Amino acid sequence: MNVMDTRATSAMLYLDGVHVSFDGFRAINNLSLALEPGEMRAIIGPNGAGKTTMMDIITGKTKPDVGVVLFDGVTDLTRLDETRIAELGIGRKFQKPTVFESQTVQDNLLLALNVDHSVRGTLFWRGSKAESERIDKVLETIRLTEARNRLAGSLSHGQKQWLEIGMLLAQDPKLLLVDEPVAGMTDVETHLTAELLKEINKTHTVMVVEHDMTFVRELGVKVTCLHEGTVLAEGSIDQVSSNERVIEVYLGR
Amino acid sequence: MTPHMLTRSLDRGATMFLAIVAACGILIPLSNLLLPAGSFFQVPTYLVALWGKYVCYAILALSIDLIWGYCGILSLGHGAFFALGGYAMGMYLMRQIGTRGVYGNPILPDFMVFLNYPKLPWYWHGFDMFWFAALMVLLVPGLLAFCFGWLAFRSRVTGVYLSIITQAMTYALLLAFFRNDFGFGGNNGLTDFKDILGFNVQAEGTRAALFMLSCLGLIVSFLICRAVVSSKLGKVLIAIRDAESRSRFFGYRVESYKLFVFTLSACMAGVAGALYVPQVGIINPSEFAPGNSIEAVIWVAVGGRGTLVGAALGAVVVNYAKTFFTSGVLAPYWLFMLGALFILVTLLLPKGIVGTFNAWRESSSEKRAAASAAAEGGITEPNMAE
Amino acid sequence: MLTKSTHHIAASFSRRGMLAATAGLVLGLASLTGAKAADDTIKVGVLHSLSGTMAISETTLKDTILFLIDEQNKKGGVLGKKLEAVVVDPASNWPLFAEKARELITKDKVAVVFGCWTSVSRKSVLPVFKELNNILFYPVQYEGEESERNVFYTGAAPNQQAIPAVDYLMKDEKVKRWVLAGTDYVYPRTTNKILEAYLKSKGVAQEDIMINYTPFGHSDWQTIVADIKKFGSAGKKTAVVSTINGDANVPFYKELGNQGIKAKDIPVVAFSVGEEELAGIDTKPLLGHLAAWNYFQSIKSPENEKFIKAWQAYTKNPKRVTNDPMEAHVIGFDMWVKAVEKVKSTDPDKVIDALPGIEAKNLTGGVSKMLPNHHITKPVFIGEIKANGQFDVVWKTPGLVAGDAWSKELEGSKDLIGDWVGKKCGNYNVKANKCLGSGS
Amino acid sequence: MFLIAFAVPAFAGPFEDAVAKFANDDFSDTDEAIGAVASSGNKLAFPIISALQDGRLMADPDSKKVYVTGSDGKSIDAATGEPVASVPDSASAVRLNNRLRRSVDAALGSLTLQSPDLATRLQAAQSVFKSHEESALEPVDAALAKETSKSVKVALGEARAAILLFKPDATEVEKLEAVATIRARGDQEALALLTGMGDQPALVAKAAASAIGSIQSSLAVWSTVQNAWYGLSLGSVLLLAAIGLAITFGVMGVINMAHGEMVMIGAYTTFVVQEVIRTRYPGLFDYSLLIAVPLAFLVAGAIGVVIERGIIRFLYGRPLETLLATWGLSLVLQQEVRTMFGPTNREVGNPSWMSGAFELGQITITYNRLWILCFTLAVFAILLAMLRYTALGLEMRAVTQNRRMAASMGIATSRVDALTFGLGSGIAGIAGVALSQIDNVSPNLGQSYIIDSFMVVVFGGVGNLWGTLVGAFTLGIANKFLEPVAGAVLGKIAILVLIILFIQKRPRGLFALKGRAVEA
Repeated sequence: MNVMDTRATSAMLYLDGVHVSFDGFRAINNLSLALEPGEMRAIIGPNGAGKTTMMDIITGKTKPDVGVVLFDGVTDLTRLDETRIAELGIGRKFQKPTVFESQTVQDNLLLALNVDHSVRGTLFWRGSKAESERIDKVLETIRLTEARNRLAGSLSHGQKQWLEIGMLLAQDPKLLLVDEPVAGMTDVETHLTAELLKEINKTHTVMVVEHDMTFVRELGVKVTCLHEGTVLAEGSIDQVSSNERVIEVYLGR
Repeated sequence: MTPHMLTRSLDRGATMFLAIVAACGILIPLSNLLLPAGSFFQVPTYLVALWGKYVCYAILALSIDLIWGYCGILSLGHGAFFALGGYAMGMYLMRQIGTRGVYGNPILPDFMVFLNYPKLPWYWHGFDMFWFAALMVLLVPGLLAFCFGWLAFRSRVTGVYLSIITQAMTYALLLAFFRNDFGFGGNNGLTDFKDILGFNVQAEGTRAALFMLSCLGLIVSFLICRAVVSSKLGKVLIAIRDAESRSRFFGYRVESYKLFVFTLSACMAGVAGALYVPQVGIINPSEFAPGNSIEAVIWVAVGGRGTLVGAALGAVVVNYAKTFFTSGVLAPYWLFMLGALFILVTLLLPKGIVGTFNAWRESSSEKRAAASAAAEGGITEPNMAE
Repeated sequence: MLTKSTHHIAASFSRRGMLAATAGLVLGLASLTGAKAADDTIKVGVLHSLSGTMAISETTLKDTILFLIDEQNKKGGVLGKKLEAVVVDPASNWPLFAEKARELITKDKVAVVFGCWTSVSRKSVLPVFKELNNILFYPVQYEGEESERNVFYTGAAPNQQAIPAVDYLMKDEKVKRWVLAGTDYVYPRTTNKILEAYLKSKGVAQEDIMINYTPFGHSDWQTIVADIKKFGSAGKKTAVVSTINGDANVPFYKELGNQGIKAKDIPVVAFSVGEEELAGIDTKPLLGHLAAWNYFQSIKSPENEKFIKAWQAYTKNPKRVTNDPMEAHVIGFDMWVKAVEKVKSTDPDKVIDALPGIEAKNLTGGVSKMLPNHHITKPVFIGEIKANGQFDVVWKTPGLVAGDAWSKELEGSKDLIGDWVGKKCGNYNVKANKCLGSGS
Repeated sequence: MFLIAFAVPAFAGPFEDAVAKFANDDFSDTDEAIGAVASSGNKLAFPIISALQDGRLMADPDSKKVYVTGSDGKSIDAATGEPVASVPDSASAVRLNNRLRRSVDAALGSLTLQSPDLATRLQAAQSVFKSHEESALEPVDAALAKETSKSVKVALGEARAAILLFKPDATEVEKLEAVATIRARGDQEALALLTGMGDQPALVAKAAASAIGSIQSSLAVWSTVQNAWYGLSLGSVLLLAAIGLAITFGVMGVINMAHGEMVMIGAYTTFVVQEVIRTRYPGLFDYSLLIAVPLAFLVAGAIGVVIERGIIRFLYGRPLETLLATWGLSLVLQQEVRTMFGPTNREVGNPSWMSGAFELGQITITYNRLWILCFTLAVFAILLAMLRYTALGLEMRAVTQNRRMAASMGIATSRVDALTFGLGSGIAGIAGVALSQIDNVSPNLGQSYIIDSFMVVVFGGVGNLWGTLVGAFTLGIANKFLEPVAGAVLGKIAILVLIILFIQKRPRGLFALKGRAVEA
């Protein structure tokens, strides 16, 4: 029903003319952008530029007033709820790291695995070799093998960020939305995170929202700068950071 | 602390709990029936009835803990499901009275005779058969919970709002059942039962049997709850409790999970009510009073939210305190004690009795935990390998 | 699912521990029964709510029994033994009533219980008293339709309150049009059914009877009072027969007063409003509204004056009022004492058989008698509310009225009688000449 | 003196015999006596009957003598008018019942039709209208001839018409006029009169029927207005009970189950104030509420602050635990009040300006309801103003919107919390003062309002005072329009079900805040 007959665009994610306003305040204002499959895109912009709201729209948490939001060129996301969108293969990492604090690291990953998520499925679930291997692998990737049996709540801030990214890996979506992954990380952690994201990007399409310019620079990918809910500039980090308006509203002189 | 330790300690508690319940379920009736009355170890009948009541409350507490402790749904209307189950059983017991009612009417219960009902209301039909009543005990609360939950969870009514409307639900039912036109005996409710499945409800043997049944009911519902919470579904429930939208973004249909566990717990509450009625000998609208539901929630809080053993324990402890304080010199002050208990527990024992106890023993065995943690490997799935 | 861990545990921790634990528990249970009835005293159970919604009415009755026991002990107790009150608080919670009754009888071994106010509490304890064969004295006016071997009803049956009141209004006030307003529970329901049947038998037309029910503690009476006003303006003399339950009365009368419904226009006769309830209202606007009881504090009789004096001294409160259910307890207590002294024993069976026929002075100058149907004879008074919150008796039955357990007006019960002396049956059908149900 | 009065033998005439009847203490004798005395034309008739009305007519059953005790304490012999030194102790006030009160009114009515005082004349005309006894016709006509005041003229006219309607030998013309007059009056009493008149000549009957029809239809219209008014007044009560909760629950997010008990405490404060006034300064009684309001606010507010400091502040962020703790608290407070003031109702009187009612068109508006409505709106306005314009209000909003930020900007958040909770509780206390005027003051008072209050706040939308206002009045009016149709109980049930369904549509109430702030 919500699949269009012809593939409208080649893009993995395609937003066009999207508007949202909360009692008068225009959070998103005629926003349009496209992510090609396999691409990694960095989104920058001052606070209140609408970065998180954009992610809310893509993941179905917020419905746009008007505008097109296409996933994989065929699916209209504005008509679906979070669960359905997640099932389609869009994973999201929150601005503030959100993990299941009262459960262990590996249970967090277990919950994230994209296996049968129905009530019956989980009620009669049996552990399988394949699943435990996947989890071990992810634990490797996010360097939390040691901490697998610790409660997620007892992890350090950086570890939580990683765990959440790890959960996305376990979920293995087509498109990852990553909101401020390195907020509050040490330089070392930041560097490692950048590596991690590049690694992930080999197999997934990724959208990263981040303030940390050195980090964005390190990613070395196409950058979109949002301002007041609309695209201000787009291009390589150098082009964008040399853009007059961007400097004015965001980077400052 | 490792999940392994956690489940181990929980399991020891659980097994211990089950063992004690089973033992009571056997020893108390036996001592009541076999030992000579008045001998020191003989448990008098009134205590059997009393503890039977506690056990039913324990089942109710379990059902509340299942949704509140593990899924974060605070229902302030669970008394409604309890009462509905009770009414279903009560209607069966009323139909069993037959011609022994004061008016000797073979079909109509007494209250219908003196409010001169021409004939039995349609919804009373079938309750003369035990199997039907037993079915209704599960069906009626289950159905109500399903419809209510389907509406509420789908439109994402959560937290306080949910609590308040569950309260509205039970309050509405309270008013409805008060009405004599409603055909359930109004304020007096259903009472003066004669026998159940042909056994006199007041006979000591029947009481003993009912007590055993209640204990059995407690054991079964405990096992069901254990099965649910220790399955992966249990983890999902906790995930929903701790970060609802996060679990949505992982593709879990939160509403279906909530609906499942809410309905299950309503059925359990219904069973509790059905076991409760023949033992206390009356069911009436006051069981719907919002106060009762809140009190039931408090049992869980006292015992330890999120620990099944705690919930059951809390129910027994609080009600025992109530029994104890409401007689003798303390009678005028018992409300102070009850109130104080609630305040102190929430302030000083936020984890409840069992929760605090677990925390203590875990912290004390931190070292061994770490040690065994190293040894552990693979997905820890307690009780899964069979 | 648990099996693995169970085995593992069962192996792990000792069987002994478990047994010990349960044994301990059972022990604990057994020790609960510890309380033994002391032989030098006779225990009297008091089963009235001291907390919750009914405390408002029942606490006074608890004090009354304590007062009566105190007085009796001053006279040397009963059978040379002192009386000892055992007070419990069923907390306005009906199942708790049953539990507490059981506790009083089995654990405290009381010889008799004075208690209950609402019908539902009585219904809830009834099976307990039957099963454990003990005695309950029930002091409140109620809907009738009951006569149990173990219960003695010292309050008014409908024919000792409702019907005389209606008769008075018909004769003296020439009332032609009736509003039957009540709280929606069994007492008003039954009473109104009886009254409806009675009025029709007196030729009152259906359209001249308005029946209205409200929930417990109903507090917004604007609409209903307005309806009464409207109903009353049909050119016929109208009266309200109120079976509204305690708590809801204050707002009801306040609304009546404020909407200017004067007693001389539309009198209200109430069956559940006594001195206690009026203590909570400013009665000036209510001057002339009526209540029907078997006792009023204002009644001039030596017994009454003596009682009031002693009571106010006992409660150390010179303003403390007395009311009808208190008198019922006074009569009931006196009857029980007499019966016990008659059979020289507190054994329930003996006392139950001895009670019918026992006579006791009531506080209004008459002598009430326990009847075979376990109800008593009482005078009926109609009192007008005075400005000081007391009642001015405007009418009384010439003699004492015998309480009917079963209403002649109701289809289901017109052929029933209660007779625990001859027939040994609470619901004997005189037409079929047999004891119905399990009534015997 | 007394001896003399006794010695003089009262020579027996009809008047004296009638007066003597008062001493029989028999209602029907008294009734006859009233009739006879009133129609006797004796100058003592008025003093006797008015004395009878206010219980100053003393009768001595033994000597069958009757005395009128003046309000000044002086007494006269009712039969002769001779002053007497003292009334014998055996004499007691002649008793009345409702039937007699009506005869007294009727009698006084015809006796006072020409009294110099306008109000008395008006009242007299009214009571003649009620009793419409034929005997009153001449006095009425006489009075009409002399009467100057317009309003009294109308009243007399109506009284006259009423009499004529029931006068068997009145001409058809007279009766038709009468019907017209009554029809013009057009209220329920008029209706009662017209429906009550027995069989009449065809024309009259027809006129009466049409009059009845028109009156009924106009009354029907008025009854909707009446319902609306009842709805408003019920709404105001709900609002009053809920406003405090809108602060503690709505603004702070604290589920205060002891809110109802705060209301109760307010009511008991009123009771205490009135007790003191009754015993010490009876003159101040009419001001008792004015004194009680600030006191109730302070008492309940203070208790609120203590609760917040003692319990709630440890439970922030755990709304459900708060619910349980405050529930326990409510139990304690109830029982505390029960032990302090006893379990029975306490009398809280209505000051004169709060009792009674007035007619607006064909609807009755009771003063206490009216005042409560005004009072509620005033409280609401003040609260709104203080939240918007005072420093405390600003701080409150700051703290509730972003606690950390507020703290970092140097706002003493804990102090603000305490004050906010105190404010909410204080307002609940004020509500108690008002509710004590319409409901009973008992330890259970709070319980009956807590659920409704929560419904109102949730329905209106948490965190929005306007929502609470609209919610309260919506529920109130809906309830009052449902009640006549469905009855009180079903009406309430219907409302609850509606709320449950409504919450499904708008999970955050009528006026929900939107945007990320809420959802996060």
